[in-house]
Amino acid sequence: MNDIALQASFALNVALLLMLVIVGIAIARSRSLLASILLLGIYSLVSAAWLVVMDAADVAFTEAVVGAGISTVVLLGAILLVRAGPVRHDWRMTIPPALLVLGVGGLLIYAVTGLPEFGDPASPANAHVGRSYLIETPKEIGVPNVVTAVLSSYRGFDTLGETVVVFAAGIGVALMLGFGPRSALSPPPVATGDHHVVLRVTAKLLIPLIMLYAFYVQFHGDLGAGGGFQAGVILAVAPILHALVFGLRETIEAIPVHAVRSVAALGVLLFAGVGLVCILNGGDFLDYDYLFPPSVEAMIPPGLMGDPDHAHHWGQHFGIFFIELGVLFTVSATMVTIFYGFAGRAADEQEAAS
Amino acid sequence: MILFEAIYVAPPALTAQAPILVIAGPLIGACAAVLSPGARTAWMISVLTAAFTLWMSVAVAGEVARAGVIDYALGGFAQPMGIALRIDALGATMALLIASVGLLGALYSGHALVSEVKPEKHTLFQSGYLLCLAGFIGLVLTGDAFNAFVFLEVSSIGTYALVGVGEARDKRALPAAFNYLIFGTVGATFYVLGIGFLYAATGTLNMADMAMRLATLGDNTAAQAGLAFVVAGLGIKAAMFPLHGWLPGAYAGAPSLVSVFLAATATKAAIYLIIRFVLDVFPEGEFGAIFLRWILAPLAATAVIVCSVQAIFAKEVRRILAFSSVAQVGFIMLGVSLATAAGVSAGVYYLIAHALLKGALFMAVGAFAVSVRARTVDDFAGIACEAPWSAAAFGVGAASLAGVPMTMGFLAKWTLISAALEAGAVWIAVTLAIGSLLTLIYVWRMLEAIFFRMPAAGAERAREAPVGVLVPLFILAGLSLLFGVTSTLPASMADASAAALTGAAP
Amino acid sequence: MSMAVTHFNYIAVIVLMMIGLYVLFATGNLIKRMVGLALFQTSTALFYISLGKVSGGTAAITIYADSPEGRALAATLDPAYVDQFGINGVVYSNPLPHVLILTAIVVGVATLSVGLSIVVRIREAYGTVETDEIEAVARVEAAQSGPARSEAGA
Amino acid sequence: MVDVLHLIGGVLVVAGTLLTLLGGVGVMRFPDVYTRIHAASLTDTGGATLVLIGLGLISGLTLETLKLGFVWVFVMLTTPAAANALANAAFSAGHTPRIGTFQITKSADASQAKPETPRTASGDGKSGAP
Repeated sequence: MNDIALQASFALNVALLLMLVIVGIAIARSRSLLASILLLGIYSLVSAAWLVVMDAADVAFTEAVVGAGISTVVLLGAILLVRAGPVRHDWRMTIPPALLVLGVGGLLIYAVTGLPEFGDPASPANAHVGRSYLIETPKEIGVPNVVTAVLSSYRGFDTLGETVVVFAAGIGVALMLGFGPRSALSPPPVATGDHHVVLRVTAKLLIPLIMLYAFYVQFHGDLGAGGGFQAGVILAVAPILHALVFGLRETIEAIPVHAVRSVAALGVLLFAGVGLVCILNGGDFLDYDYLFPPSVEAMIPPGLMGDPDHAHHWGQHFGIFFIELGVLFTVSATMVTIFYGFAGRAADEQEAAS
Repeated sequence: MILFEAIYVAPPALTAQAPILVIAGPLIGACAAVLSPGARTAWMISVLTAAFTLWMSVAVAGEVARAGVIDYALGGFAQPMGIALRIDALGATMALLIASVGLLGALYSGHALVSEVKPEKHTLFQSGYLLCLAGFIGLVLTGDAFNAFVFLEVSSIGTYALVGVGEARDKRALPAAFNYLIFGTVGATFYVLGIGFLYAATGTLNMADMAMRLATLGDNTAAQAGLAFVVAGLGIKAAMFPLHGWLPGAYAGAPSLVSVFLAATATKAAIYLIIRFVLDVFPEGEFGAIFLRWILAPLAATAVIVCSVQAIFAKEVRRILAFSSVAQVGFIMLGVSLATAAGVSAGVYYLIAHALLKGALFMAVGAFAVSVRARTVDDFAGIACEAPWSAAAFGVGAASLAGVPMTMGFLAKWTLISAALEAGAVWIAVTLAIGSLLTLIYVWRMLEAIFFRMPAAGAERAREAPVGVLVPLFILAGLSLLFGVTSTLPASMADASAAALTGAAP
Repeated sequence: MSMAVTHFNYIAVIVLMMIGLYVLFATGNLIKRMVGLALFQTSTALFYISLGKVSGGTAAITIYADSPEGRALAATLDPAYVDQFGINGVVYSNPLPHVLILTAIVVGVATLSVGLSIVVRIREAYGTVETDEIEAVARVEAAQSGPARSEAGA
Repeated sequence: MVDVLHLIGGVLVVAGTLLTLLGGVGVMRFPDVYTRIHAASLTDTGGATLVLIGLGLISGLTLETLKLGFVWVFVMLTTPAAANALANAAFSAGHTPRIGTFQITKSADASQAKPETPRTASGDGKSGAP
């Protein structure tokens, strides 16, 4: 084995993990909420870099857009609303949690002694089901990105559940923040005026580019890193940017609240609908091989997509296409709903104050 | 279970797909509720969906009674590559229980929501309720450990907000909801961590495959710690002592529909998963036995005593019921910790009994709340004169909770104590007896106020709840009575569940 | 090699988890607690990813052994190792943990947003986001309002 | 030839990283908001440019080079705009530069920027616009 390349990769791994630990300690020590939120963003970004070293390109992408992106936005929106002062510190409060944490840590260390070595290709985790996916995907699914194949086909039901979790979060935030007398007030534009001509021009330039990029990530997902979740979050950035620069009222006029919620529901319906179509055509739920009725499937020439002896790839490709589209709808609409929830409150409070 | 075999439930083609439809139905209903134009439509969608879910869960139970274990391969992939639903008698029983309470709750919500939740929130609220229903049913039907986490979150995320919506009646619901979120998420993360260790030790997420591979593994610290984290995480969700801190506030603050549904199903679904892991996935052996006897059983016994005492001293009726729930979880876990067929059967039977009676109790409290703001035991004084039907249903539920003969609660306690004695665990039987006595005390406190006191002078007059509330309430309370007289159905289901778990003949 | 080296990743991830849990429970500020929760969840994700790393592996995107990338990759590894653990001449890292963690990350942001929305409402209802102050407000209000039913009738 | 390109690319990447690091030091060390923004934004664009050129040299003429080009365009669009927005916000919030001869005169523009009412500043800006 070429030891230098492996050792370099391991050294990078160690360095990034140590950075993560340092950032983590900084978060724990920070008294300022703003600082801890920004540090959390840095933590996500560094862990995204680490994930690339760990060959988890898709996860790195998601962590970058979700952890460093939308989470930070939501957290900043929240501290804007609660206007909390610095975090108070009372050393007596730290002793019970410290004991709890030491207990959990001890149990974890005990558990780690039973784990196989890091990077061991023969460990149960890497040798059993994980390896089977790598072997079977080219034959059964015909998609180059194995992570996408497992995510949308082998474990498609998990992904449906995950989409529903996002949808539920949208409902939760809308229930908490989307109503009340104050959100009926029309919010003032967050930032307009002559000062912001640079921002407005840049935003107008960027918004279409961001949307284009989201669709690239969406439709490139079975070839490389990307897919519905990442694309959904990126797509949601376009209206968020619009609202930040042109004011929330303008954005809500363009994309009404109810429309956004409906799109989120339609995304889940599309996903579940694909599953039901598979049932109607005689397969099990989400069995994309049955996405097309057998008569249609018979007309597909072998070898159109994927390898020649398995004509069913057509169904797999289209199944993945449709469910990823459903994920895109739900995730982007939910992110916008969440933003509307927090930003609507923010704008209201400003108006109430003035 | 035998009963279901005789009934023609659904066409065979539908029955074959029933395991997934019972989960997909409420998911689709939840989307439809968001798309619906108004509160009334959303309520109708909710009722129809819950009825469909119940229908399908009866079909599943019938199929399990006929064929034993159902394996449903999602995506058509063979296990352990794909996710599979794996439904044995216990899973089918739980699904039936959750779907029944789900339908009754949906019926009940028609009137109960109006007084507690603003009308414009109803569509979203019903949607969240259906998601919660889908989450719990998915949780008890899935055969994949990680998929169970996903459903745990599906059922939780919406619920946090649903609990928070209770602020309209009592603003303490908000901190309670936040607490619930923190505890619930830590629980779920512990569960994921535990599954991670089990995955590292076995290389699979499929529970059946995991069980097979764990059996050949021998002593492995990762697997043992994995089980500990799984049980600790689920223990938080199940409100197992001492991880129950979130429960009283959440049950007391939530809108009554949410309290009913959570009290009847949420902790039960988590207990189901604990039973699944401890008795089914983890192999029998020294570690498992020690875990049951020296960790689970003593904690459950402490819960029975401590939380019953807390319930005795609590002031508000909802908090009494909530602390009682924690104590009753202790009862169930004591039964399960015996690890004998009789013990597990008694535990499952107790679980069904408690779900029905606690649902009825919270529903009755909600029925009072339709017309009057009442929190403490004193507020309830003499309410039986003003709302006699609701009070009667409350009385039935309370009698079942206390274990009065001719109720399901009595049979449940009886089978539990006799199972403990049969297994030679005298101290468990004694704990159960003491717990039952303590239960009697706090139940009496509530009944005394409701039935034997006059309302305080100048108190706001309560009115009888509308029929739409009374019908589901009476069905739920009636079930506790009915099964107290003829308990063949729940008893056979509990026996079949225990047989499926312990491998004994039913 | 000693355990501190072969299991370094796991130990580091455990330290991160402990920090997350500590932040979660050692502060009374609700927003800081959400930050701790996010930290804890992310660290759990890192644990899974560490499990799925195969040394010398590449991202689980199928490449051909005779393509330039495949050849470059194979050059860094021992042929016997590739034969034993590779698939069609390429060693990949395990894709399954990646899929699971994609799910977990999305669940994390869902929890975060719902939690923060509740915090915002708490601040509106109580005027503070510190646990002890919320409890104080709740105590004062409980003392001020008598039994609900008789108060309403009075 | 390839090795030489790799070497140059590597040097550029390291140089870009160092430049960004320098920017970080500047953000910590400079006296006021405006100089700090200056340090952060200039080194961000400059450092990113160097790193991207370096990576482009390493990857050779492939699809990746094109993607790196897109990244560069994106950075060039966003970082200066962000710096502008930041400085604008700082000015609206009433921050005055500490160094140099620049002083905020008591004109109409500056009177909006009272430190104690930062939240209404943007609203005033709108109404004051011609």
